Amino acid sequence: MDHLIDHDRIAAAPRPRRSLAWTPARIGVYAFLIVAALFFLLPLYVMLVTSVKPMEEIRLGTLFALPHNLTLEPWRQAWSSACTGLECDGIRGGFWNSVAIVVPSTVLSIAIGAVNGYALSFWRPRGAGVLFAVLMMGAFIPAQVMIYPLVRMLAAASLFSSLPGIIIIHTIFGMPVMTLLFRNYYAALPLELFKAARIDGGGFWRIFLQLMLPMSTPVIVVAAIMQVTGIWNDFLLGLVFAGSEHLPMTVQLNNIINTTTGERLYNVNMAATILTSIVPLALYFISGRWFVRGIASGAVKG
Amino acid sequence: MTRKRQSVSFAAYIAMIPMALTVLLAYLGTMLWTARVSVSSSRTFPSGDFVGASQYIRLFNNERWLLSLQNVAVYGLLFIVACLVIGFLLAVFIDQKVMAEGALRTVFLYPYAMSFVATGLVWQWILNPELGVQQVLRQLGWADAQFDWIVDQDMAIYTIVIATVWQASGLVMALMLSGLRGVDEEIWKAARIDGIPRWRVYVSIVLPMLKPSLSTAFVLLFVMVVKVFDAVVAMTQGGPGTASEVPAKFIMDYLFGRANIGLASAASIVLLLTVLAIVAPLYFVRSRRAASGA
Amino acid sequence: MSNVAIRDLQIQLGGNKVIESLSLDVKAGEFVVLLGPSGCGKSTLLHSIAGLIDSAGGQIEIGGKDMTWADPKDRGIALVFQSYALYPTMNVEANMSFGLRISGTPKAEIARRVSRASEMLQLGPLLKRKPANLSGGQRQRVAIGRAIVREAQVMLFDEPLSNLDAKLRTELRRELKQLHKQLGATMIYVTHDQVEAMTLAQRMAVMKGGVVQQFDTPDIVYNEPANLFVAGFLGSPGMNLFNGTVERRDGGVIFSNQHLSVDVSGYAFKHALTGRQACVLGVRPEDIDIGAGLACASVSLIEAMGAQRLVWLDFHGTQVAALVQDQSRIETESVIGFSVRPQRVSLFDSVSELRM
Amino acid sequence: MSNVAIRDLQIQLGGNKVIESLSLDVKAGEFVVLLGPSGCGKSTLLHSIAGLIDSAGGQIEIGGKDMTWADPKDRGIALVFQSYALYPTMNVEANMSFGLRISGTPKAEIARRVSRASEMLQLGPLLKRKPANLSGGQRQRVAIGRAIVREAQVMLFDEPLSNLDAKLRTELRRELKQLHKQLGATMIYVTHDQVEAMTLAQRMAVMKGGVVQQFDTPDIVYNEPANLFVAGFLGSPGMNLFNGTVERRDGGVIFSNQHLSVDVSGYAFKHALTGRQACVLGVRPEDIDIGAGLACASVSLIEAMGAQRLVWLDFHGTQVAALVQDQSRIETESVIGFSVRPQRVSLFDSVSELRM
Amino acid sequence: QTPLKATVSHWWTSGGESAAVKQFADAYNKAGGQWVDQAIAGADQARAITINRIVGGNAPVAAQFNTSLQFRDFVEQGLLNNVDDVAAAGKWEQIMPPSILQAIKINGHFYAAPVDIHMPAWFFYSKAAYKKAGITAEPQTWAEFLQQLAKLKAAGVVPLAFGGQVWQEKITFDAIFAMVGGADLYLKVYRDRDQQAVMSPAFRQVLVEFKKLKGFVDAGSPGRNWNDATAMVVQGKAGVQIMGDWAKGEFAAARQVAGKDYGCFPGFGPKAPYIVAGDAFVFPKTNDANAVKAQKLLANVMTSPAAQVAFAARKGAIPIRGDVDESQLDLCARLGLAIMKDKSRQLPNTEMLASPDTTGALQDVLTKYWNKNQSPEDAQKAFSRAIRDE
Ligand SMILES: Nc1ncnc2c1ncn2[C@@H]1O[C@H](COP(=O)(O)OP(=O)(O)OP(=O)(O)O)[C@@H](O)[C@H]1O
Ligand SMILES: Nc1ncnc2c1ncn2[C@@H]1O[C@H](COP(=O)(O)OP(=O)(O)OP(=O)(O)O)[C@@H](O)[C@H]1O
Ligand SMILES: [Mg+2]
Ligand SMILES: [Mg+2]
Repeated sequence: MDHLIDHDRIAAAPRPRRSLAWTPARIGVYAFLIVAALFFLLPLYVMLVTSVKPMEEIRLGTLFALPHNLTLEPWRQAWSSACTGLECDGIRGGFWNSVAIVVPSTVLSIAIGAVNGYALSFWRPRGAGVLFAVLMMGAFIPAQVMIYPLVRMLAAASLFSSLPGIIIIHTIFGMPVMTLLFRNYYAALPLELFKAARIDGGGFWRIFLQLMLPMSTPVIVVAAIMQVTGIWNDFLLGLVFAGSEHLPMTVQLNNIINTTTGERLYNVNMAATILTSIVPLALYFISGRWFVRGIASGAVKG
Repeated sequence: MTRKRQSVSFAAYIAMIPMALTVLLAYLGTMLWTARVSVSSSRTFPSGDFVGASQYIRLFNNERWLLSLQNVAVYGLLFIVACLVIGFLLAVFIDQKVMAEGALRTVFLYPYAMSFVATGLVWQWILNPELGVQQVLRQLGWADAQFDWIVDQDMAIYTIVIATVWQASGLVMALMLSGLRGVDEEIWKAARIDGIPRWRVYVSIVLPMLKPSLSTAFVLLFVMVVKVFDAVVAMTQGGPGTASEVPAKFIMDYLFGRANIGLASAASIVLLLTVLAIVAPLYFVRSRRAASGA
Repeated sequence: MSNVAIRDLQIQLGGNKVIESLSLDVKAGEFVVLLGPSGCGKSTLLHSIAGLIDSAGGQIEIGGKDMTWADPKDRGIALVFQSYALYPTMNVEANMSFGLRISGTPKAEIARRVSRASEMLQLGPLLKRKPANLSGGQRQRVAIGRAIVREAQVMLFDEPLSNLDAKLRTELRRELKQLHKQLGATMIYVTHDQVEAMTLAQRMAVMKGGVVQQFDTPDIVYNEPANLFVAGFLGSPGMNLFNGTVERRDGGVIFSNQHLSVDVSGYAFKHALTGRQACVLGVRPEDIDIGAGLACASVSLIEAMGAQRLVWLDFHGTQVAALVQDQSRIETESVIGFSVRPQRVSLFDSVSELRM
Repeated sequence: MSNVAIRDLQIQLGGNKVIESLSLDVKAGEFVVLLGPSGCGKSTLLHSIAGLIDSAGGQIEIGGKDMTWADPKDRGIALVFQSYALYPTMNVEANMSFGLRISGTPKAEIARRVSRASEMLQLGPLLKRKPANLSGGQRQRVAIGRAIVREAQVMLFDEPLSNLDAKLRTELRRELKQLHKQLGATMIYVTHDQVEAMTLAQRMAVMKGGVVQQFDTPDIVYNEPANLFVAGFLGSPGMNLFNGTVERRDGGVIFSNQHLSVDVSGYAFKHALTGRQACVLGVRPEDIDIGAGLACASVSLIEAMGAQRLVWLDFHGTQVAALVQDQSRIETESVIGFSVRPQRVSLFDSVSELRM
Repeated sequence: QTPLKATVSHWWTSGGESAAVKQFADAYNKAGGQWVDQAIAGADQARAITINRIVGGNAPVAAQFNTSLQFRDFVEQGLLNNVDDVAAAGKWEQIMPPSILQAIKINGHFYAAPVDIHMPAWFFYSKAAYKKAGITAEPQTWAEFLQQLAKLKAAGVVPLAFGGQVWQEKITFDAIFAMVGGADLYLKVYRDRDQQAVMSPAFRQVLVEFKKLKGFVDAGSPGRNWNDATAMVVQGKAGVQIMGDWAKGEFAAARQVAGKDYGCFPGFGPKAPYIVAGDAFVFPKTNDANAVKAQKLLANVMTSPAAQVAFAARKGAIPIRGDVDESQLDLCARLGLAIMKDKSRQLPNTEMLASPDTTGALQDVLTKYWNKNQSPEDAQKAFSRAIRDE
């Protein structure tokens, strides 16, 4: 009897990888993920559908319906011929400006945030705690309230309306959250690693660059997601501080979408929005492989 | 307190300079500036006069302001809880070595990349009783389907919660995921031996280990709550009536549209103090606990 | 009371074939010790018995049932991790009781088991501490406690006492033996401490490179190692080995080489000796008598070890270790005679390295 | 070649006073072993010497300079962590060479030192692996390697061999001793392995609860323990202890209690004995002779330990351990006579617990 | 000679608006200037940017504002150049409607060049919907209008296409206020801040009548954008929309023609008040002589008749001056232009009479009254407080 049961078990046991078996729990996991994904995708579906409908169809108010006359004209228009004031070049115009703002701002704000977080969790210089507390308070002031004094400061430093100016501004606004992000991440790492590196003679920068930074990939990914998205989608700060030669892509986007009294082309708006989001979306997709598993693995017994 | 280590590297102080400058000039500076403006009669431009607390008095006589505070409290509570719960769940489920992990992660994260100027409009449509879900349900034959929160005085604020949770929970997921990936594999093994159901491991072991990630997420969401603006403007414009007004919108209205930066500054200061009143005790409790080493 | 039977187990980790084909039959209620050099796959084996590592082939049977693909929690096992793997956010008590609380064990029962384990492991004053605030040895004790309270059918210990002081180690060794008797559980125990291995094991398995070299009672493994590797590995230091030849001569059997000749007539050959054969003679340090003998060597080093001394002799270029019990005077650099106790030697085939 | 002098060191961790007032003087180039029960503060002491834990009081002098507040990297030390603390993102080679690369050591020199250490530690094939893919013992070896390559003035080892097999351990022990000679570095070494302690130490410090109990050569610590704690702690098992009284009688000095009487006339009392005094007599298991003697006890347990056997005797309710070297037949439950070698006993004051 | 470079900041970003502003740019370029466009969507946003650019020392040569009190603070801070000589040369005093003049002439100086007039409270109706409801004529009184709404409702169309956003509510209210309360009461309340007038039964009646409209809007109205409401009229789903003349752009985009597919009337009867609003450009202070020249040239070009009519035609507005070629304008605009000739019918909109702050406060009061069950009396009180609050 035992014998038979054993055989059954062996036969029934999925041979290769147990973890991929279709257990009820796994089905539940997929069910949840699929339902959640559908909910998350619903607005995107509406946006996509709207973006390929002619305005006549949109006016009908059949939101979820697939387009009768599918048209890519809105996409073309959004990309290359939508008007913002005199210019009718679509949103492509500011693309490189946006890149020129996003790349250095993201790198700088992440770098400073990481250094701050690292210093705060491992070195704790005198007074840093107080600075950090004030910084965190600052995160709660509406950015718009800060614009006026910042304009005056940057103007005094002759940085107003310049690329360095807007990069500094993004770094300033990103600092509280970036610092917090890295501080908390580093606080969870085993202290022994830091101690070992100190014994190895590592100074402040060495330990940071060669030990901590390589261990920070998951959090750097998150930080990059936040900063790239935030800075890429910002237009107010860009508009105020970047100067007219460096206006980011979103200024055009906003101009296309945000008209008050002019006619509104929803299909073009949606296409423009999706187009503008392509860069952050690409980042999200690419970032996946940097979410590595098991950072602390093998470092410390605990 | 014991004696402090004297050997904190000089480099550590150098490294803090950008932060110190930012804090002193940008943050402390603007905070003081804002405080100063809030006791002046400034309109479009800051003026140097002193009018005492009159802006504050006016502020607290303003029904819309009081309503905004009330709204943001309700909104904040729901938003933070929902985002944390959903974000955590998503992270956990994605962490089950599922297929198409990358695609799913992107699906949950993409709303974060979209400007609310457009997605807010879409949400407005979806929630609109004449266009959106309610209409679809009715067309499907469910004649008295009722989903008209967005036009309902009492429910409008919840629609803001739905849309902003949709937008932000992906970010929480990413944060949690980065925390989850830092949990040592051996801990999982130990829990499997102990026969602890996976969900229980998450709740009792992993979640406490994710405290740093959680607290980051919490602060982030809290900041979003205090600053919530785009979604409201795009979806309800604070309406119907003033049912979904929020402080940030109040401040923005007075800052620009209504050209009264004195009142806007007073509101900012009040908002900041409110946040402090909420955060300070949490912070205090935490640092106390950390100091006692338990 | 479950047996553990492993058949043709194969395990791959990160591209390395860590275990190629391993079989091991542990009887129900038996206490088996695993010995082997660092990195030979002991932890891997324990983890795969526990179901934490998927096997690439072979079968694992626990308590008569095929458990190759069963969930760890269904295998009725407990495991002490070499790296402890304590739950960092829980205090000692919670670390120990968590599994029980989950399985719905009654409160009183939990309290009983935890208090018993913590008494046995002297963890009483530490119950409310978090792992980060414990010393290495204390963490290890908590890890043991967590396994013990499970009172599982099969208990796996991965070097559970390596960070403890000798006194505590002796005590715990005794307690574990006691526990084994009491629970009747099957125990598989990895250790590098030979005293531990010898005293605890009913049988011990010596592994090398993922392969079991010998699996037998400690006495037999110690006194009659199955091959050269086991001979050299066990004991500290291991057997002294001399290359030479063995042949039937003058009515007896003689091992000899250039400098040494030992009469091994009493040796129990597995297969009858035919002619002259190249072989290796092994003899333990404690089976070398110093002071008298035909062979002469110079003393190169003396290591005091409390009750006894380890004398290293330079015998024509090879180091020979001899364990000396008495307090007689021996000086380094002096030349001294020694002899091998012929009834205590082992002989190995030079080519196959197996016991003759 | 730096000495390490610690004066009145006080250390608090998370509210616990781990070390209250500890002084220790390690001479330049000396090899000192720290012994003590789990949780007594050994790791804490090493970490504070290394400058990783701030002291709450006292002074640490290294190489004649006050280093109490110096930066770890300026102390000229190397440290093997009990918990390894390997850098998870670096492979074995990078883990070892990190410190050297930081200090700007020439490439060739780095390569030389790393290859030497990895040879000594048998890490050759693992150089390109990350810590997560190593076994416990392999990780420990990498941790040792990381310290060794630094060739520091003062080297601190926190149980560096606990996860290694006996063979490797013996080898490494020898290599470390070699290294010590070669580098002439001062070494402070925590271990629980008494053989290691005995063979390596020039002097050893026995700690308990953050206090040094005895600091002397291994021989003296083993044979003339300064107090009851040291007597019981060292040896495995420790000294057998008998309560009784000692008095001058019949021209000799006699220790006696209800069941036992030992002539300790040859004992070197520190202070002249006056009258009759309550005391504890301690004797090591190897100094108990079995088979003949006035005292009788029943054999309760025999532990085989390879070369010898540990016989546990039930002597009027107390367990007495005796180490038996020969192969004579002893059976459990049998009653047997034993005697204590009077020239090898230690006597302790019952009250102060100090050696008399 | 290098062309006079003029950076012009404005918030006209949609296709139709772009076409309109192009007329100005072309005219300016033709006149020897070089127009550098700085379009920023969103009126509030655009003004905020202008403020900050001025503060940061990077002011545009000209910046758009509404013809209102919005730029009064700039004048008081001495941040604007006046264009008195252009105004004098162009005889602005004579050709422009008084309500406009009132807004741009501060302390005797002209600080802005008005460029268009919007009437924010037109009534647009769908001819198809009216036909369906059996209505044949435009209403001549408020009561008649209410009856028509009822008929539309009975016919199964949404009577009033309404966007429930504060500014749309405010526009609608002002329309009703002007119609039902009359110009006198309107001015007493908005211009003179007459508390008695606010507390009067007449004003109460205005509130009551306003709220009656609530019965004629659909459930989806809250939060609806104005153009979505217009779309309802375009499709005949709704009967009437009260909206500014820019709504014509949406009709045009749907290829509907005024008078044929939809109708427009600015009020009830031939004497109905005509609310005036509009856009103007101000000229931030600068010491650069060329910039000052550019500012003057701009003011001149933008107010010139040809540019005016070309602009207004595309913008859906009416020109600030009557002496233009009307043929380019549509039916509604021509109607408006005709009405503008009768100064007595003109009413300034609230932005011209009250500070942005006060206007905002009034919006708050109205939106509450519209959306909540507030009694007219309470609304009156709130209204009076908001007006007093300066
Ligand atoms: N961070 C901490 N907070 C509070 N107590 C601590 C902390 N770290 C260690 N301790 C306590 O201090 C004492 C000494 O710890 P230490 O690690 O020095 O012991 P040890 O002698 O190295 O022990 P072992 O041999 O077990 O490694 C222990 O009782 C331990 O519980
Ligand atoms: N994740 C992994 N990926 C690749 N190789 C691994 C991995 N884990 C372990 N190994 C290798 O597998 C072999 C067996 O490892 P295991 O941990 O079982 O050794 P062990 O016998 O327990 O050694 P020790 O006594 O040192 O703990 C080792 O050589 C190790 O380097
Ligand atoms: Mg192992
Ligand atoms: Mg320790």
